[in-house]
Amino acid sequence: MRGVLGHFRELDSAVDAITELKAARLGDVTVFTPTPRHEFEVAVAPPRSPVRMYMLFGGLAGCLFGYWMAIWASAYWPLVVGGKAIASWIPYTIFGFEVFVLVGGLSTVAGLFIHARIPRLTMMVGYDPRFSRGDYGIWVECAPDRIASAEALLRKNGAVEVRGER
Amino acid sequence: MTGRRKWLVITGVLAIGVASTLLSAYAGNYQVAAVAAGTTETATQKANREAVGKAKPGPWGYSGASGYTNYLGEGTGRSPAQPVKFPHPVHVNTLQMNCVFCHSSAFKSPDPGLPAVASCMGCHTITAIDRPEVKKVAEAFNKKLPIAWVRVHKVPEYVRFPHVRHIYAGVTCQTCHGQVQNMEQVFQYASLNMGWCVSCHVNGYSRAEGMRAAGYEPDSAALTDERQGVRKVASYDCANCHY
Amino acid sequence: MTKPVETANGVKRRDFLKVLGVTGAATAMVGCSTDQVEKLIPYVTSPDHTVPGVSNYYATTCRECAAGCGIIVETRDGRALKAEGNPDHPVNRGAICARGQAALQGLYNPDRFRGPMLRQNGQLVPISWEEAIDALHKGVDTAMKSGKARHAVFINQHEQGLLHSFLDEWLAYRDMPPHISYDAEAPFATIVANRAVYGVSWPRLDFGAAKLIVSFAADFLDGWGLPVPQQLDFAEARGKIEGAPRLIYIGPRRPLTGLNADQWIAAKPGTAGAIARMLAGKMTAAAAAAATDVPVATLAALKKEVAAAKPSLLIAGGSGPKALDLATEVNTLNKSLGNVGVTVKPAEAYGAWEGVVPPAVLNDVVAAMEASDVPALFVRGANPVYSTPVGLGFAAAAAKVPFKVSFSTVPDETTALCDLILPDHHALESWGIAEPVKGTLGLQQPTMDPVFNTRATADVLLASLRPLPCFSCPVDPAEDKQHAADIAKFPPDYRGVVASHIGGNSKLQHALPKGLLAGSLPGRVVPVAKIMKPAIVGEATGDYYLATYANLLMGDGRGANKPWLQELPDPVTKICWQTVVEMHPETAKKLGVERGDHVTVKTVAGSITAPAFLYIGVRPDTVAVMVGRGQTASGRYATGTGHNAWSLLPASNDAAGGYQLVGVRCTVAKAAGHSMIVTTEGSGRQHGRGIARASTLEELLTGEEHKPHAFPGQASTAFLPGLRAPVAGDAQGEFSDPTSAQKGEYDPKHPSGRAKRRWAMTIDLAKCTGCSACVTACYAENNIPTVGAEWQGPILYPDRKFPGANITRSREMAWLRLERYYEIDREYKDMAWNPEHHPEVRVIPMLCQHCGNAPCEPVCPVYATYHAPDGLNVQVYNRCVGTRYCSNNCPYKVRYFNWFGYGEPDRAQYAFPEPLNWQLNPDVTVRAKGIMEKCSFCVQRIRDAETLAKVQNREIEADEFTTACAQACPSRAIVFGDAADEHWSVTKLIEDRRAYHVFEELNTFTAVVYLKKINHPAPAGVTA
Amino acid sequence: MATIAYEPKRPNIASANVQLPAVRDYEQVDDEIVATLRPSKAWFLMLMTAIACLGLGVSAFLYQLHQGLGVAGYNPPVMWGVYIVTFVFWIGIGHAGTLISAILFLFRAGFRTTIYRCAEAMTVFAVMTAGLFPIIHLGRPWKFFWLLPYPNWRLLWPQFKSPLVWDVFAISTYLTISTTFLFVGLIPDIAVLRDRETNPTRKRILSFLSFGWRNTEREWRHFARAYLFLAAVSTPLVLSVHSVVSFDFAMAITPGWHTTIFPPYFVAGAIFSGIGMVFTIIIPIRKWFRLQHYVTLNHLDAAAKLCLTTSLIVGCAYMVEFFIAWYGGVQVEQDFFWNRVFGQWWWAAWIMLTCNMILPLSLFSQKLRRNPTWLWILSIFINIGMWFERFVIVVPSLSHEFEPWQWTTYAPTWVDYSILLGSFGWFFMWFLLFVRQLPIIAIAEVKEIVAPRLKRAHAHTPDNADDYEPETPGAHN
Repeated sequence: MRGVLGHFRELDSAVDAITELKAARLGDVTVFTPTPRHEFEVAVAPPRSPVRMYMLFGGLAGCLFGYWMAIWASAYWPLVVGGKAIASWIPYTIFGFEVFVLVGGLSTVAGLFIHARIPRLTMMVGYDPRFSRGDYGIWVECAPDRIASAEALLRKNGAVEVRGER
Repeated sequence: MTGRRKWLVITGVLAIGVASTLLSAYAGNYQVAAVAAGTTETATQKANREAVGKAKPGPWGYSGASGYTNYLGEGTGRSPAQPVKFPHPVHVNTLQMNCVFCHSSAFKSPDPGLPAVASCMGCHTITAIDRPEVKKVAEAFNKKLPIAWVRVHKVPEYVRFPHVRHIYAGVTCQTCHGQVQNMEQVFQYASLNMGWCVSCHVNGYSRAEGMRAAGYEPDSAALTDERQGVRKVASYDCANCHY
Repeated sequence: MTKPVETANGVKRRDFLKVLGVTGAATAMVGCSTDQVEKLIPYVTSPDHTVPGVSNYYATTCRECAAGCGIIVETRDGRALKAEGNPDHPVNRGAICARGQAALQGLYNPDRFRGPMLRQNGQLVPISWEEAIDALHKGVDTAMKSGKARHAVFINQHEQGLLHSFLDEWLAYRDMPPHISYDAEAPFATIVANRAVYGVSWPRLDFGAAKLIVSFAADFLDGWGLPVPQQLDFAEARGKIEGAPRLIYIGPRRPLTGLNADQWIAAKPGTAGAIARMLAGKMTAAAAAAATDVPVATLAALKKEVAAAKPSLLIAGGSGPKALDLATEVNTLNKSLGNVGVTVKPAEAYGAWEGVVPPAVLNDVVAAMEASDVPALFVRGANPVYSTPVGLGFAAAAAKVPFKVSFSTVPDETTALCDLILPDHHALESWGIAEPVKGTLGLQQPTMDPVFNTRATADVLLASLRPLPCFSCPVDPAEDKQHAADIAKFPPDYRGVVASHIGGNSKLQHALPKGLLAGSLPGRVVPVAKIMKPAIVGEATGDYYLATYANLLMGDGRGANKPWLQELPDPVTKICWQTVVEMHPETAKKLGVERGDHVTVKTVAGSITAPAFLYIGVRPDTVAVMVGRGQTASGRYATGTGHNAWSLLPASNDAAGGYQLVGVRCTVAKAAGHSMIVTTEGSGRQHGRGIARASTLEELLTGEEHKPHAFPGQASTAFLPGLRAPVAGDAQGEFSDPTSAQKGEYDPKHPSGRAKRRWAMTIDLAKCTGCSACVTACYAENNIPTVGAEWQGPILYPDRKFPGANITRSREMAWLRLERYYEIDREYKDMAWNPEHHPEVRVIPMLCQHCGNAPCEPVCPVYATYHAPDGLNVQVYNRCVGTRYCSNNCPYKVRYFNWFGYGEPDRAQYAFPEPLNWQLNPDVTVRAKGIMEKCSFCVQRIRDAETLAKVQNREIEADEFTTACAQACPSRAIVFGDAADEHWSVTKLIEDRRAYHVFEELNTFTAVVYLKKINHPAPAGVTA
Repeated sequence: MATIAYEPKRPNIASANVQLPAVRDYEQVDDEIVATLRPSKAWFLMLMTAIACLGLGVSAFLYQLHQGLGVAGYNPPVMWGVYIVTFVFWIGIGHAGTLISAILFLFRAGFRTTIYRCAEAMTVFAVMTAGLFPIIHLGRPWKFFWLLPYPNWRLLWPQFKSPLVWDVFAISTYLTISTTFLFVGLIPDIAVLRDRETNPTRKRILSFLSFGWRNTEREWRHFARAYLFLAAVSTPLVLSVHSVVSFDFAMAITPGWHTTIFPPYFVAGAIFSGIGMVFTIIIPIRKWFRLQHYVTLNHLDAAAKLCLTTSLIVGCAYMVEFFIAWYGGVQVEQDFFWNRVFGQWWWAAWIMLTCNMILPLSLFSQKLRRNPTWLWILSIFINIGMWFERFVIVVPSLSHEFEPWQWTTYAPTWVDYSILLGSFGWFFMWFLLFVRQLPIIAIAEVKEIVAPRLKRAHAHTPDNADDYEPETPGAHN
């Protein structure tokens, strides 16, 4: 993996650089930003996050499991309490709901982890601690022959520091 | 750690957790492998069954050979030393004495009863008076001392286990106590835990299986029942045993 | 019975029995204990007829009061477990009172003497029986040699039987006068009047034949006379509904009989005789009204009513100064009204009070003791130091006696004074005989081997005659020979005395199983009390009348060391573990006293300071105090519990020689301090909730039943179905679908057949008197812990260090309780005295209703409570985690929580100190701390019946068994059975027109059905 | 954006539009918030006090465990007492956090940004505290796991119709989800701390906790999605949890419990009490940590409005209860409510009514809404009032039920009080540890509303600079 890391002080310079980098098709662009900004989303134009699907399917599975667990366990050793039906599905909605939230929520987080590729053990290539503070960074992963043009492009857009990394 | 290995480890740990929970949960619930009605016992099943009967307690008082030792400490295989080494095999197998000859209240009381020392002396004033263990008994009798046997099979205080009901239902003693007739020193055969009790109450008792567990061949009536899938089902109501 | 096997290494038979009770080792349920090493110890030699784990039943005679009821004692593995009434016995016909039940706690009393004791240097030290008999021998010898032997005193607790003549013979042999058969509870005026008018000491009172019952201060339902047979007859009479008698009670305080009465005439203490004289026509109504402080109209109506009702039954009780006059007048009235032979039946006399000596005899005794004339004092059973009026000065006088011997089983104030203790067996360990009804003998036999190293008094006395290895006696062969010839007249032991009386051992053996045979006991001439102190009323010494009374539980004090009886609330005041001064709210207001404030009651004889209790059933000019508590040396439960009302009483007798308990003048003053009232009562009125319902015969007959409790918008109060279904209200889902194949055990076709049954109970409130015998029966059957002892209370509450501390926090464990409601519309403290009208009282036993749709069940998170297929609402103790949600959701509030480890022996709160734990029912789990418990409908009895039926290869027969409460009930108000089977009597009773469920608007479909109480208003012609 | 201040001194700011005028750039946010993490002597003192309270509670519990529940002041049939009251109290407190972080997030209420982290941490710790009480109150606490559905050799399962099992599920789900929510939100902030940290050990720990978060646009994109959906799913969860807790009472037939109004009433009460606790915590924090320019008076004003709203709902619910008791015509119910307000329990009921219904009416005054001292005092009253609300629900109902014979009273003992105090010790121990270890204000989210540095445009000026409060320390330019 090899590429160029551009370090920006201002938001609009970084956005401009991304737009140009994308037009130039120099390579994959990774943007570092201390806080999510819509400007980047527009500039990068990524595909929709699939995390919500985790919520949907995890939640559905949880809901079914909640109902199933309550009904199965009640029928496993049928004991009448208070003249209620053995498998009283109305109160068991609570289990359907709670397990839906539990499994749905946890699978959402799992989705976040999977798609955001964390936990990440080796992270420091192309990263600078200043990106969590106030500065923006652009990491262009590109072939060695394009590094120079990428560097130039970044500098042109106002990068205060540009360095190649591998 | 690569991503793939990471997920492998996570799922592996989860799987081991689930498996061990289930194992610990249900170990001891079913110990006599149920022989489905209408089928005959396989060689393995037969070997297992006989091994159980002939098992001896292991060096730590636990019967490794019982085949059902529960390593989670539920007591299966527990075999405390008794004050008098009473040889069940001699009395039952050789002398053909019935269980209720000595445990005489088993069929009329919730309590199976232990023979009074005087009952032992009924024979042992005449026979085998020179054996060291018999001498112990005689000495106790002469001193009017009871013999303090160490309890092997015990259900907790909050469980009512009326022996008489089970005897009247045709359950062989060995179904729960194992083949005591083959045990040099009695050990706890079954886990006696609740799932173990309830399995039989719910799934029913097959007389043929009970007879096999006792170590003899089922009679024809029992075999007929078995072929027809007749099992004696009991109440599994909580207040049957707990009150 | 086998002899105890004492062994070298200390394993005694009773020790190994402890572990032999395998099926139900009565230890607390603390968890699975399979890892513990537990020993199984068999018999050395099997006793005959004994199967381990199977109960044997012995018929014997109850000695807790003079009545001599027949009881059957259940024993298992050598231990007595429960006392039940003997159904064949003519006195109690299968019923038993609370005190009779508690005989077992006398037997297993932890404070009992372990063996003989001798006072050395002021301390009682254990000695051997040889030494003890030697000491007795010497003491008697000294007494004889002193030349005063004819002044020796032997006080025996009055009981029917051969011991009377035996003792007198023995005493005569020792030149001593006949013994004093003492009973502080004997209603002496009535006995003397009965002898005078009817010729027998106690005729049978046939309540059923009467149309009107008038009780002149006779609390015949609670400790007066023969409580059990009286209650049986009364309840049966009331249970007839049509033609049931009306009951009028006359007296200054409204006791249990007064609560059951349809009318209470609150006459001034000791003046009921004026009403009797008025009825006899010897006095005008106006004069009687003036004497009794009762409205003239009331008395005039009474006179009309008595004249109209034929036959009637007038009963005289009373312990005022003129009690004998009253009793004689009333008995004469009965005669003139033609009631004798109809409602009063001298031909069917009870033997209870034959041979009882008037307490006034003690006046002589005290005088003699004061004069140092008495060389020896023997006491057996009775506790005269405590249970005599303090004015008599018994304790001080007895101290002057040089040789004092007690044969009592338990320590008490009298034994604290004695030099030599020769503990007798408890009655349940003894032989004996009684003539409870003329012509019928009731046998008393040991039900188990003696718990402690005790000996029968008769045997001790016999042994003291024999030449022992007597260390100090002079050895003279001639004397010895004479001695031997003399004692040959005596039988070898007391069992022999009994056997020879009925004609030999074989006859005895034959009669023992039933415990009854025809025959009679020798009569006894009752010594006449020579000195009668005149009855003093002390007119000048106070503004209030004092009314002391004894209830059935504490009696004259003999019940005080039995925790069941201490814990059982008094049926009237609902107070336990405490003595209170009962006063009318108006009196309290006048004194500036509130409930619980201490007041000092002072008479000429003494004073006590006790908390005030507002009771609307006592006249404003009277305060009432119960006797029986406040002991100083009667064991751990009695000592320091409550106050001693005997210490208020002057030495004052009525003309018959009985104690004057009522009518002593006293002053009442507010004192410093305040106590919590130890009561189980929350609010004493129903607030219109229709819990205990009542109707009148007229309403029943006309169909215009009183429907006082209309619940707006609720379901109709018509009898709801549900009860008939094996599983009530199983209203939804698979299990309600009759065609479903998946009902499991709830399917009547399931092999267990449980679902075919629906256990249910009816309680007839027309019969129930509120006596609470059922409560004690429940304690005995179900190992219910008592929680009121001081050391069982919350340890670190500085404000709750007194007996009953737990009960002030409502933590009593009674699975069955008696609720007593006054039909009033305000709090007690706001009630004014109205002599014209006294509120109606209703009692209702409240226990788990075993609801078909039980609210407690669905809230339990772990299935610790659920609905069993046979209709029981089951509580599984070992599954309970103690959320207590079930109790919150129980509208009947019948679930009880183990706040402490009452069943755990190593705890301060342990409720069964050795050997009380021997009584624990092995069939019932002893509950550990932190779990909920409640009435189980005696499920152990149901299971036993099922096992028995199975073993005998039959179905359970209708009315084959019943619950402990129903079995004990002396009113026969409780009926238990299978409501799904028409053969059981309960099924018919459920259809009764008086039947109702409590809180049926909650749709709980209860299995306990109450039958309305019936009130008997005054007939139309006589209303004032 | 137009300025909507009508009057500079008495601004009326739309809740969604709360800005941070005194926060100029990202670096300032980092510096000021990281600066709060230095332990101080006062902090240690407070922590020790909390631990001492906890120690007292633990000893009381151990004593109770050994002796039995009888040492607590139970007076049957009052079988539930201080423990359940405190349980519901803490669960209620635990509602504000997720409400603020999830529901207000969905509603785009801007004033949540600076207080949500604090509220969320409070939620987690409050639920952790609450979760102990059902176990403490058990007769056999060592058997609590029987309420969990796990395979066992008894072949028995929990009774799923019991509201207590619903509780187990609702609370454990809530604890899990709110902890997850808190932690997920913390990841980027931990990354900030990691990057600022110089101590290698701490840096390693923080690296581990931040899961290697790199602030890439990809991470932020999935993060935002996940956060949104977690918020979406937490919203019904918040509403459900206290509804389920209210079922503990509403499903029973006990008079005073058996009402259909309980779920909304409890949820409103929970939010009310939660906001109260947020005030109790955030007002000292903003003062001591000098964060008045993050948690501005506008924030407090907006939160106070929410507080007032919920107070009105709760007050309305009280009135409805009385009305229904009268209108329903069930005598048992009428007796009970009379006894609650004018009888045996009048003092508890009036503490409740005063603190929850009457005093919060003061928040109609904007002056008081913007007075942190008053808000703090009021919040203490709200805490007390809400504890008594639960007391009034639990105890008087049980002491005055269907059976007059079993009517009783109730008096807690020192064991109850010690365990109650211990619960505060437990809660504040965790909270104090939290405030000094992790950012009390969400750094990344604050950065979101702070104007970014731009090359072309001028630095962003706040729209409502006039609303800036003079009490804020630091330069105002």
